[in-house]
Amino acid sequence: MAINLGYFLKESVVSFRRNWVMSLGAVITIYLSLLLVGASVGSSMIVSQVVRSVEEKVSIRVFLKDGAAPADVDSLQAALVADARVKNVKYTSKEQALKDFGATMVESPELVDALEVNPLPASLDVDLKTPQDVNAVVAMIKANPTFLKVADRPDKPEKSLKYGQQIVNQLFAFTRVLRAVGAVFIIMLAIISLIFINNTIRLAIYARRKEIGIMRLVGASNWFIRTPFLLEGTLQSLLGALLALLTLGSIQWFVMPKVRETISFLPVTLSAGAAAQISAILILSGVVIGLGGSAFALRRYLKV
Amino acid sequence: MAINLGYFLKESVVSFRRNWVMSLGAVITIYLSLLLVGASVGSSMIVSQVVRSVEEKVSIRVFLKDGAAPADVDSLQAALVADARVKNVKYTSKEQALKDFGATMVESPELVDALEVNPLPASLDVDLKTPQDVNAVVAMIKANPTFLKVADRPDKPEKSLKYGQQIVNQLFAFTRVLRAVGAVFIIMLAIISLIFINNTIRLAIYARRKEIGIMRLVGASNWFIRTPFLLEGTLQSLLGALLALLTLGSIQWFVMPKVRETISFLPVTLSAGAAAQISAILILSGVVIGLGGSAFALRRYLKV
Amino acid sequence: MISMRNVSKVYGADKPALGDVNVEIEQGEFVFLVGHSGSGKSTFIRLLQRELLPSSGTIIVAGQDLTKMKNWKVPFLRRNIGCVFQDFKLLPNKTTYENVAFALEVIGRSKHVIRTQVPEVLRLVGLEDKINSYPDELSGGEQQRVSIARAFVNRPPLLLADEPTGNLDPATSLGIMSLFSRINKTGTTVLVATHDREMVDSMRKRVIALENGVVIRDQDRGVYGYGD
Amino acid sequence: MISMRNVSKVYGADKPALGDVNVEIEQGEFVFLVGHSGSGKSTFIRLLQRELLPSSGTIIVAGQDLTKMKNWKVPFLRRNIGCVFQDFKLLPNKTTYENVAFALEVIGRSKHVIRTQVPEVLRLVGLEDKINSYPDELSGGEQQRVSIARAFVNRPPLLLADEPTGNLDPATSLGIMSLFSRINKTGTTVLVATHDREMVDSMRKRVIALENGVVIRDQDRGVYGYGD
Ligand SMILES: Nc1ncnc2c1ncn2[C@@H]1O[C@H](COP(=O)(O)OP(=O)(O)OP(=O)(O)O)[C@@H](O)[C@H]1O
Ligand SMILES: Nc1ncnc2c1ncn2[C@@H]1O[C@H](COP(=O)(O)OP(=O)(O)OP(=O)(O)O)[C@@H](O)[C@H]1O
Ligand SMILES: [Mg+2]
Ligand SMILES: [Mg+2]
Repeated sequence: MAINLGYFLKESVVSFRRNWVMSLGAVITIYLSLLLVGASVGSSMIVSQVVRSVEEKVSIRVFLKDGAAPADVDSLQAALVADARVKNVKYTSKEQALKDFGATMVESPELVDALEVNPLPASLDVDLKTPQDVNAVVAMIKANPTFLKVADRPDKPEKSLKYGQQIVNQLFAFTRVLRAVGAVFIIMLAIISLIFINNTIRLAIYARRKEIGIMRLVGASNWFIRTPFLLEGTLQSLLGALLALLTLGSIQWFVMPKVRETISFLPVTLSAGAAAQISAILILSGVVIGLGGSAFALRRYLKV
Repeated sequence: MAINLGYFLKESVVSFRRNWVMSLGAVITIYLSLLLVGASVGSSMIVSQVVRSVEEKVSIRVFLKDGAAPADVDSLQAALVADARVKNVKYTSKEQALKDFGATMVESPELVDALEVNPLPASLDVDLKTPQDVNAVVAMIKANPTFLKVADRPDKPEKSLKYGQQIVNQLFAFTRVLRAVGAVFIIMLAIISLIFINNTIRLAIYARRKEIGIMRLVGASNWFIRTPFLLEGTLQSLLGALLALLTLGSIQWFVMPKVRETISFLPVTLSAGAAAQISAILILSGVVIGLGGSAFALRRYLKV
Repeated sequence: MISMRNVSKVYGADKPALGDVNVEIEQGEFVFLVGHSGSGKSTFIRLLQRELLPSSGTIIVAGQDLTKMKNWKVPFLRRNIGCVFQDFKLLPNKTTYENVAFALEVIGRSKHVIRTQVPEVLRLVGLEDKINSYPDELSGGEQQRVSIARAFVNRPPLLLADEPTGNLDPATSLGIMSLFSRINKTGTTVLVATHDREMVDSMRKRVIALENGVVIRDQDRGVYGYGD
Repeated sequence: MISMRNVSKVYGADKPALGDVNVEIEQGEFVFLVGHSGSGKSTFIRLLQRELLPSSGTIIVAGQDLTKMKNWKVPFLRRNIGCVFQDFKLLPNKTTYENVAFALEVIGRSKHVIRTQVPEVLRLVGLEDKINSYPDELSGGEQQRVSIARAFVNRPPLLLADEPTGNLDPATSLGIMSLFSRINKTGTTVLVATHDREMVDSMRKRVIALENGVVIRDQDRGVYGYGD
């Protein structure tokens, strides 16, 4: 049987025009659904970036006692650098520590000037690849024998380690909830959108079930009936996806710069790569949903 | 003409059953739309509560010079308390300031011990009713003549006021964006939901336009045709709203306690009053949307 | 009862479906409307129901000028006109009983009246067995009879029937026609568009013949009269 | 061509619409199916098209047992059966031309064939003026003729017609019947369910009469034959 693609294309375009109430309904539904999903995925990408940038500030500071042997310090540093979870380790001398401290005390620099000895210890600052590893790395350091040798207060090892225990735990608890809520929300939205779209397509095909019945009675095979409907569904979905893309694009180009201006201290950008990814997802899911939804809705009415 | 409510009720219930494909479609759409809107309003209420709790931590600290006359300090305090924007003003003595500072330096208490004189100034801590007023109140204080008399560093008045200028501005910029995004999102969601619901109702009525035409030809007046459709639409909406309420209720009762456990440090609760408010909004908008949507969709097919 | 003056109806930019029709029908008359397929019979009937407005001319039904009638008054007009539609126009989600009852519910008849009159009328058209069937569970002729039952269940003063026996066998057709005849004897004006030559010829009522939208014959005690 | 053996069809729990029907129709025959409204004619035709499956019995059409036929083969069966439906079954979103063309597109005919055959067939049924009208812009009889045109445009070996002249005037009916007769002469088997007594009586073909779903008469060169 010669598959006459031209015939089917013409057929679906004509049907799109003649059933425009239904078609428009479907396009609007798909457009808004994909817009919602796209906007949510984009926002969650931005939020997760912001969250990461905050999390990244988590680091571990190991305070060293004044007379620690440089060899021991070096060996501890080497041990830390060797750990797969550690990004880098920086040594801060006593002098540097006091200077840094003075810089944070802008309002009362007298305090630093009033000091006669330097009470601040030297330290190793450990940055992590994955901030969430902080507790594991702290445990690893505590178990390290060299650490006990160089620690500022070997009697109370935990006092020689600073990593904002409480804040870190709160922060991670919070970002964990934030991520979970975001994921649940996007999944929910995606499912809801699917239901909406499926619903709309189903209603549109339900409204034309008599037509389908007639086609079958005139001897049209299932694929002959199905193809124009599927093409039409795909057409609708593509149109919806395209509109959603346009809208999201204009948000990315016109609204986001404004937002970025207002809160320049947070990295609220969506990279071109991520945007392209979202676009691809939208277009793809548009097509899949249109095709799948139509095929699914048609099944009921295509039993001979 | 006797309005036979019984007849219309029976009629709409029967029609609901006989057109169940369409009815179910409408109920699902309304359910999910209201669920989305309800969940978003609830979340944004919680977020705005969290944001407020963070903002509330903003306060102004006025540093006093060591020899400030108590009468002047009292007069400044009185002037501040008299300001409508100020919630309360607390005096912190030099000694208290040093003690507080020592407490924050748990890791290096040696620093405080090493001091020979107390370099910290006394201060007045000003809490505000509306955190956003901070810049205005700062300006007011700067303009106050007593302030110049008692300020720690009258040569540089801004050095005598600490209110985390940069952080405060960042925080407010951030919360402003957060609120704006939340509001835009909810409004968008509400509009999209409205479009979805209207769309679905329109499709359902479009599929029955022939029926409406027949009713008109048999002499049914517009209100006679309309009433069962409106009742049916309202029925569908109420059902959808109820389902949405049930779902949101179970989230509030079963999911929220878990979340609260995880991030107990943030006030992520929704008061019973707010929940009741959301419920009322959902039910009401359900009815309004169902009635309005049906009435709107019917208009086209009710021209005689 | 019915008065059409210089009535034309043009659908598209085509040749008119009805052109300059002048017809007067008195109260209590029984009139056949005949003509080839596409000659304008259904258009004629739909104009009387104000389903359509004429392109020009005036139509007066029961003393009311349809071309000037307010929209909200139309349902009241239609309640006084029983109509058998060529394509039946049954409500697909209502049973036979409910379809017929609908015509009574529309005019606010009580449940009691409905419960006695509907079965009675369905018995007259021979559908007492099909009371709870939906239209798509009925044969063509059965659907047609539901449409007939609905048209006269509320005893309207004017009965329009468009091809009411097209799907009925001669015996049933005869029954329906004698029913129309009886209804006509109670004072109801009856207008029947039909192709049933046997029927027209045997009943010898007034016959209006249309051809391409024009009245070519208006004859009392006439016959179907196409010599083929 | 057609062989029905002990065929019954029960719709609900009601009395059967067809009960124990035995009919053999040879290739090239011309058969009228008559009977009162609701006697089972449409059911008979819908069984042959496999729109319905019988409750019991076997139906063989063109050598194929319909009761055992695979679902995917049904469209191929139907392409060999032209059918005029009692309720026309036109596609509402297609014009006259497109509705008729659809029957050719379904079997994969080329554009060229479609463009020559469709207007030709529409001319035969007298619809050359209505090529671009949608079904709801056509009169009842015009819709019926579109359905007729669609049924034989692809020259099927079997033509089923359910009440094909119910909405047509006697002249047009005669034209359609002589068309069927001509089609029959080319070897096509023709089965026509009808109420048109004049037609049946004048053509003197084989007549199968149904009454309450039972074949009460099967007569060569028969007449409509209800004495009312
Ligand atoms: N909605 C419409 N739009 C355009 N043309 C129409 C419309 N309705 C009817 N026509 C045309 O008007 C003419 C008269 O139609 P009408 O239905 O009145 O014929 P009729 O006498 O009832 O025919 P039949 O006996 O076949 O039912 C026909 O040619 C038809 O094609
Ligand atoms: N889908 C269905 N469900 C239930 N009963 C049905 C269904 N279709 C038909 N019937 C019943 O079966 C019987 C035969 O119907 P059928 O349509 O075959 O009659 P017919 O001979 O074509 O009548 P007509 O001349 O009026 O068209 C009728 O009594 C009808 O009510
Ligand atoms: Mg007509
Ligand atoms: Mg039939």
